[in-house]
Amino acid sequence: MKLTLTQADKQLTALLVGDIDHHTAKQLREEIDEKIEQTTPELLVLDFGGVTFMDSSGIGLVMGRYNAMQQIGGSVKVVNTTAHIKKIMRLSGLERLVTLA
Amino acid sequence: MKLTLTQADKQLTALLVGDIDHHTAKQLREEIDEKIEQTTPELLVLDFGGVTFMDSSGIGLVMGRYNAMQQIGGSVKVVNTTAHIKKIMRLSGLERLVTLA
Amino acid sequence: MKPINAMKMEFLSKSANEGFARSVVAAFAASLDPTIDELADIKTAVSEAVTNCIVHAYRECIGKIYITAAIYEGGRLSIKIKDNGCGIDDVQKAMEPMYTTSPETERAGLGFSVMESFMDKLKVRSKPQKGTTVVMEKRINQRGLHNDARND
Amino acid sequence: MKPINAMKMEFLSKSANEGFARSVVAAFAASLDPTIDELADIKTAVSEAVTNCIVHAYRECIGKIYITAAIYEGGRLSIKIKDNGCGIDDVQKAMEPMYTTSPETERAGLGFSVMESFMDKLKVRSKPQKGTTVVMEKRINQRGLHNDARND
Ligand SMILES: Nc1ncnc2c1ncn2[C@@H]1O[C@H](COP(=O)(O)OP(=O)(O)O)[C@@H](O)[C@H]1O
Ligand SMILES: Nc1ncnc2c1ncn2[C@@H]1O[C@H](COP(=O)(O)OP(=O)(O)O)[C@@H](O)[C@H]1O
Repeated sequence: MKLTLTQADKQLTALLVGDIDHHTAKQLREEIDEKIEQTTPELLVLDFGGVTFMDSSGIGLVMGRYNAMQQIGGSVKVVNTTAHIKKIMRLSGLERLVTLA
Repeated sequence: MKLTLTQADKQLTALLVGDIDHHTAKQLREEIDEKIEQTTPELLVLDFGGVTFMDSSGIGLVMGRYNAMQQIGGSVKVVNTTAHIKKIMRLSGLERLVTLA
Repeated sequence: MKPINAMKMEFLSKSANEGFARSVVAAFAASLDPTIDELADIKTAVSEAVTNCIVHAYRECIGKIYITAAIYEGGRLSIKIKDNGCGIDDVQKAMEPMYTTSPETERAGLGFSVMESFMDKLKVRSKPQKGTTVVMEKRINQRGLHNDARND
Repeated sequence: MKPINAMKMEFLSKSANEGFARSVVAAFAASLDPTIDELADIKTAVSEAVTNCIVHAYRECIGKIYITAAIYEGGRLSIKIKDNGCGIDDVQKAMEPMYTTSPETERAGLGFSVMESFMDKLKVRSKPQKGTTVVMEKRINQRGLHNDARND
């Protein structure tokens, strides 16, 4: 799993590359949260463009970041999801909380 | 495993795509031999350009075609091998019988 | 009914093996020539069941996870994932969407929901202190291509 | 010495499972972060040993093939491939390059040579009518990157 974090204005973008499962989610969570704390962005963009596999751990990852951004008054946008990822996210009702693009 | 056979002048070219092992070699063997019988070429070119894996079954495949071509007075040329395929072929002394390119 | 092909495996409940387990089942299912979507469904369901063994069944320890898979005539794939871990008190409740006993590690409580909606059949048997067995089935559309599973 | 990670599997001696077996071992070895060359070596050696079970050990029937693999500290990978097939009368002779009992199916007699030259260690034990066990080892250079096998 590779994570690239880029900060511009009030936006933090996290590009995710590789498989998202319980094994890899922990590290992603910690690194993204650290950056949120440091930079207090208004918008967190989770870019799933490089994600090769995702199970329900990915939902926990998005939900958790939604909660973290809520606490600092910000929001979350999820971009570049495949049909498979959308199918999993739809199971969770996630689309009511974050913008899916 | 995918096999594409092309015939031009006195040359038969077999393009191999996929994994070569004991499971796939049998079919390759039969299809190439059938074509050799039909077209009696002077040169058989085995193109390994699409081979994603090979074990010692590949040596048997080349040796067997060498024998088949010998019987009709023709020869064999092996092209587009990776370092890994060369390493296996070298174990067999195959390079004394066929042209490796 | 005798399977056309069958395999059995066991491995340690380390989280690095989540990826390993789904690769194994995907490689086993490959002879059914599944579509990319079908393969993703299978891998996701396996990942959920194996993660549950690691996260819940063997929460405090490293134990063994057992996978059995079989392919039957007509493209039916059956997968059994078993642990000897803590077991589940109330299976029906555990299977409810969003129900999780591990919210602190950001489990979404959707593992069983994913297995149910991505596979054709799901059966869960569990005994507290004994362990849990999940059996899933999916029929892979046979597109009339050559079926490698039938050769030997 | 206790392994960092371990797995065990069994499957039917159908030739379609040759690809399956090498995919499984490759997926298991992935946590050692091997180079493409190292991975090709491992897959080739596994393919040879598994093919021998299918072609020689269970020549006339379908039997079970057993694979055990373990990863040890320092990047050492150990693989055991076992059958309960016909066994080998003279192991030393069988291991000679170009020696084969199945020339009619174009076996080159180089299976053991490949295993020996592609892996760091090779041990073969066999008993006629009982079966054959091949144990191979390879040390994967640890390039100081994060080693997933060590997480749990
Ligand atoms: N193999 C298992 N062993 C013990 N408990 C389990 C097992 N699988 C599931 N459970 C229980 O069922 C609950 C729901 O599981 P699931 O739907 O997969 O969601 P999650 O894994 O996100 O918690 C878990 O929180 C756990 O309490
Ligand atoms: N698992 C096995 N069971 C029985 N005989 C075996 C086994 N593996 C190898 N042999 C014997 O050893 C010989 C040499 O094996 P190998 O070097 O792999 O060459 P090949 O498989 O091409 O014949 C085989 O021809 C066979 O007689």
